[in-house]
Amino acid sequence: MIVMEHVTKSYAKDKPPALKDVNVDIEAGEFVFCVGHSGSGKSTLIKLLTREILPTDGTIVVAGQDLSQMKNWKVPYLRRNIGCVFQDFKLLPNKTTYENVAFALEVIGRSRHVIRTQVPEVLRLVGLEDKGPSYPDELSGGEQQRVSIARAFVNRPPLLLADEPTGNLDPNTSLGIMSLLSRINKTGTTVLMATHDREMVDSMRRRVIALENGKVIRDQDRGVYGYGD
Amino acid sequence: MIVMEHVTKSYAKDKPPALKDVNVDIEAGEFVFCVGHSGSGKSTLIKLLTREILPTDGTIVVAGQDLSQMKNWKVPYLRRNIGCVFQDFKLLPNKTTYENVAFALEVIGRSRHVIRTQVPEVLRLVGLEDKGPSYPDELSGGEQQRVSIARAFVNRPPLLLADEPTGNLDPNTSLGIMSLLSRINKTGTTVLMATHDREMVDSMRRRVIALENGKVIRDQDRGVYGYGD
Amino acid sequence: MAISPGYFLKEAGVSFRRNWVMSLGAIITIFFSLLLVGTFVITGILIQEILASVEEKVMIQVFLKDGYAPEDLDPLQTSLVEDARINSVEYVSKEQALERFKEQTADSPEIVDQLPNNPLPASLEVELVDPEDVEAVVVDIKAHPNFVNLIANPEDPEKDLKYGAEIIDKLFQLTNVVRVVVIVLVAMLVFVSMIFISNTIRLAIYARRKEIAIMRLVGASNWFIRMPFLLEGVMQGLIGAALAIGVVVVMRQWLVPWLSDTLPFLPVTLSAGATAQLGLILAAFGVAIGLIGSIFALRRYLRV
Amino acid sequence: MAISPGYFLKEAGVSFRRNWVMSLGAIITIFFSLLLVGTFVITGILIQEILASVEEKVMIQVFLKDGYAPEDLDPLQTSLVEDARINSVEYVSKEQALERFKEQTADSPEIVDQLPNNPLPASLEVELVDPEDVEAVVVDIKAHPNFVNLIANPEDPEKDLKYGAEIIDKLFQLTNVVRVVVIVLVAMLVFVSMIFISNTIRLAIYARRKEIAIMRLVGASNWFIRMPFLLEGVMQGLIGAALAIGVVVVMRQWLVPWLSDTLPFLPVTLSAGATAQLGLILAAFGVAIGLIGSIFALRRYLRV
Ligand SMILES: Nc1ncnc2c1ncn2[C@@H]1O[C@H](COP(=O)(O)OP(=O)(O)OP(=O)(O)O)[C@@H](O)[C@H]1O
Ligand SMILES: Nc1ncnc2c1ncn2[C@@H]1O[C@H](COP(=O)(O)OP(=O)(O)OP(=O)(O)O)[C@@H](O)[C@H]1O
Ligand SMILES: [Mg+2]
Ligand SMILES: [Mg+2]
Repeated sequence: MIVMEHVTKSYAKDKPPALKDVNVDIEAGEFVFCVGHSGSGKSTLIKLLTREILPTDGTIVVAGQDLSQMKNWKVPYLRRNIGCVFQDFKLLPNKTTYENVAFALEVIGRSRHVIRTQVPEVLRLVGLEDKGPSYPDELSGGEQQRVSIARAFVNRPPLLLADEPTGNLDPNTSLGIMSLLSRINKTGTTVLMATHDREMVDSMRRRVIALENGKVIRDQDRGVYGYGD
Repeated sequence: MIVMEHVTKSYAKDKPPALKDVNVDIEAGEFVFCVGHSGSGKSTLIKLLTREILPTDGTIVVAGQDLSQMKNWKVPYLRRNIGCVFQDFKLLPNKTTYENVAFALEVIGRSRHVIRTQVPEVLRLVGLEDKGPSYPDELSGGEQQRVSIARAFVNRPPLLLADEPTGNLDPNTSLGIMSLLSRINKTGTTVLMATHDREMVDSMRRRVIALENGKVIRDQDRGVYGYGD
Repeated sequence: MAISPGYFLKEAGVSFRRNWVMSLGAIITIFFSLLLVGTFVITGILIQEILASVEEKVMIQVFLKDGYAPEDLDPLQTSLVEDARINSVEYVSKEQALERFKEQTADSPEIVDQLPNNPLPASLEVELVDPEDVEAVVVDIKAHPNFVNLIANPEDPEKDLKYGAEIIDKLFQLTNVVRVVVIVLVAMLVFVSMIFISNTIRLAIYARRKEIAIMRLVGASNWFIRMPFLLEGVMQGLIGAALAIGVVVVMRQWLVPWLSDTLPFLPVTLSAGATAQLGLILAAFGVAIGLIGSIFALRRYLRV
Repeated sequence: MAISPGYFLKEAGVSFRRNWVMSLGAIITIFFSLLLVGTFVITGILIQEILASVEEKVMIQVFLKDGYAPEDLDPLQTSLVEDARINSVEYVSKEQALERFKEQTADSPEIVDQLPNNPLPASLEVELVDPEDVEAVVVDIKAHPNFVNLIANPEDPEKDLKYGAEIIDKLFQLTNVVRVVVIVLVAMLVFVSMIFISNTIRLAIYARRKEIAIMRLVGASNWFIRMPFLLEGVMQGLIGAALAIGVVVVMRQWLVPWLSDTLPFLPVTLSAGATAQLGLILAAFGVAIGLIGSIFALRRYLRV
């Protein structure tokens, strides 16, 4: 599903690169944690996969397509196959919760009928069934994060990227979201999740890719959070 | 320092209130955690203290001033005595890290000399000494959070409010921030911090105020995170 | 990809309502620009008409010698009447000429009374369709075989053939200057409108740049992102044009009558046809400005 | 609270550079608005001058009877010369009058040759400072004790006292209409400029509303937030005015000579003094528009 070969990303010439010679190979159907200190390059890795940014060096292949070679006009179609939970949510401020989630379906041309059935269902799954008519700035931080999650998988994409999707959630709600992600993963969706939640990583025992200063320092099946112990 | 009496806050008439009959009394120099599920009202409580919003009912006194009676033009002066770390950071997007932190000093009319010495110092404290010239969208999530923290206490306010200041930080950096907040508290600053970080709360053993559905369900000295156990 | 076309209309409408501050700004901008264009076009039309009415009065006078042979005059008069460039040919007898002279010198009528006999010649007054043809017609008249027989001074025909060449030249110069000035002003205003509108839509895009970035990240195609902006621009253009047309119609009802009352000696009229044409022009302008403004702003700020 | 005044200048400058897209938009807007205002003021001045030169030609003629007593004339002439409303008084003898008549009727000079004697009266030509005084001066002349002794028809003085009342009236009507039209157009343009600028600054505030909200949360006072916007508005106004003044100066160098070449029979001049005054007016306008636009936008969108 995802193949990264010798990927390096420098944001500026005079600064050390955010990612250095990263090699990662993720099969379809896997569930992978990406851990690392603040600023170690987790978000950069995820942005590379959605082609929000291009690598300085190396090749990235997602769902069989080489992202560096990809034509600009094809990018939207790539993104429709990737659900993405952003670290800063990226909700449209002048759309309600319902409209934000429905938007991901409108964009790919789903019929109104499909939208009317799927959106309420996914809102129920993340526990926001009664926040449909609220605008983002009327939601708590954790609620906004859940809207972002709902939008990411409302169209059942084959690949789900989640950048600290539980950062603003209390442990209980986090657990709910994690079990949801597990269930999604069991239906065949590949999941890559950047996180700081040590408890979560340690209890789930899934594959863990650890970054430090932009380098992969550990890639371990059934791993733990590590660091600082 | 903070006295809340029978405080109720409803955002809309047809919805249940975000805070219901809250009574809280925090002395100068205390260190208080505020915990609760996503959407339980933690951020609402903090916004009430900075007078970002007004209560529907009840009285709030901060540093001896009744917020409901306060004149609009006096609000800026109140806020200069409150450092606030916002859940969504609220950094000025067209100012660099350095300028964002310096801004809190410029606003209260500090001299350029003071700015030039205090800003680098506080950036060093949060571990961002080399990110001074970066704009917010060139920073990782955790780095942005730390800029927000640096801005909140660069002018050494007597009261520090922090809304999930470690939500986007890895455990190591979180620990650093927590020990920083402890140190600040030891110099006499009152600290009120909303958080989800169970480990942190449990290990610090400070006063804990627990919210659920807008009600205070527990107010305990040397408490633990609780819930879900 | 069966995207319902209704989506874009809905989207444009919703954004219109939610960002009404900016929409209103754009509409006001377009409205005023078109209003100014309309005012200038009307002023231009009025000036044209006034000038035309002055130009009409330009004519060629052929003075006939006393006792000319009427059989010499007839062929000339006939050939002039048949000339397509000529509007009318009028014969003025000696008596009529004296009558006119009396009227002109009404200040001192005693002069005419003191005249022993009528010294004024009879004449032909030739009115042209287009005053610009005057020189050509004059040449043709001189070339007519009967011309020399009709006039008093065959050796110096200029004396008996008057067409106020200088006045006509001055008048043409003035007309042309006025035309150039009006055209330059209208062009300037259209240019200003374009800049204003493209600027407004650019600012609208600027204010929504985060939204646009998010749309892209969620997989919206370029046209999906552009469509609502285009529709919004066109809608704003149409509304602005509608307002401008309304004001123009009101102006026609009230201002034009007032003007022709105040300036009874100048022909100030604006036909219903011209008004309708102007309305169509303004509507087309509004749509074009909205569309071009949007496209321009989109090209610069939505490069993908 | 010793806030260094430099902070605001720095802040305005920085925001100016960082938001240059919008700053440029505002500057272009102000520039064009002021340019149009300038063009209209210049056009207004030119029209004023042309009309003034036409008005100057308005005069009162007093026709004297043949064989009047010079000692009757002198006191009238003296009193007229001393009148502050009167510009000049010229005596035209019978011979001069005939000379003029010959020139006027150059078309048919034979008429004058046929006259047995000079039928034209001598006259006084009175030129006024302000043509609007004409009626009052006429009344005064009629009231002069020597007046009846000087004229041919004491029983009907109107016959011997000519001042083209109708032409003057028409001219006044035209002048007034032109004045009203110019004033209305300039007022409209100033209004449009204000709307445009306030709109631009409103959009700038709108685009920065999050920033402003954050400033408030950090404890910035209202004036602290407003100052940079005000300075920015004033800076934009000044730059726009500078550009407009530059174009006006260029126009004066090139357009005015071209116009007076093209229309030699009309007095087209624009003095250096008038240009300097216009420059000052435009600069003041620019600052005022920037300031008022900012304040208006701030009041509506920074209510605190
Ligand atoms: N647009 C950018 N321009 C310049 N530098 C950037 C940019 N985005 C990120 N960086 C830098 O690259 C490094 C890696 O950033 P990244 O966002 O990938 O970290 P992260 O692992 O997601 O951290 P966190 O856990 O705090 O979110 C950081 O040092 C950051 O400052
Ligand atoms: N501006 C608003 N308008 C309407 N409802 C609001 C608004 N802000 C918050 N709410 C609602 O009030 C409740 C409490 O919100 P609050 O932000 O205080 O929660 P929180 O405890 O901070 O949650 P989290 O941990 O997710 O940040 C939520 O249900 C939220 O939807
Ligand atoms: Mg990150
Ligand atoms: Mg919160």
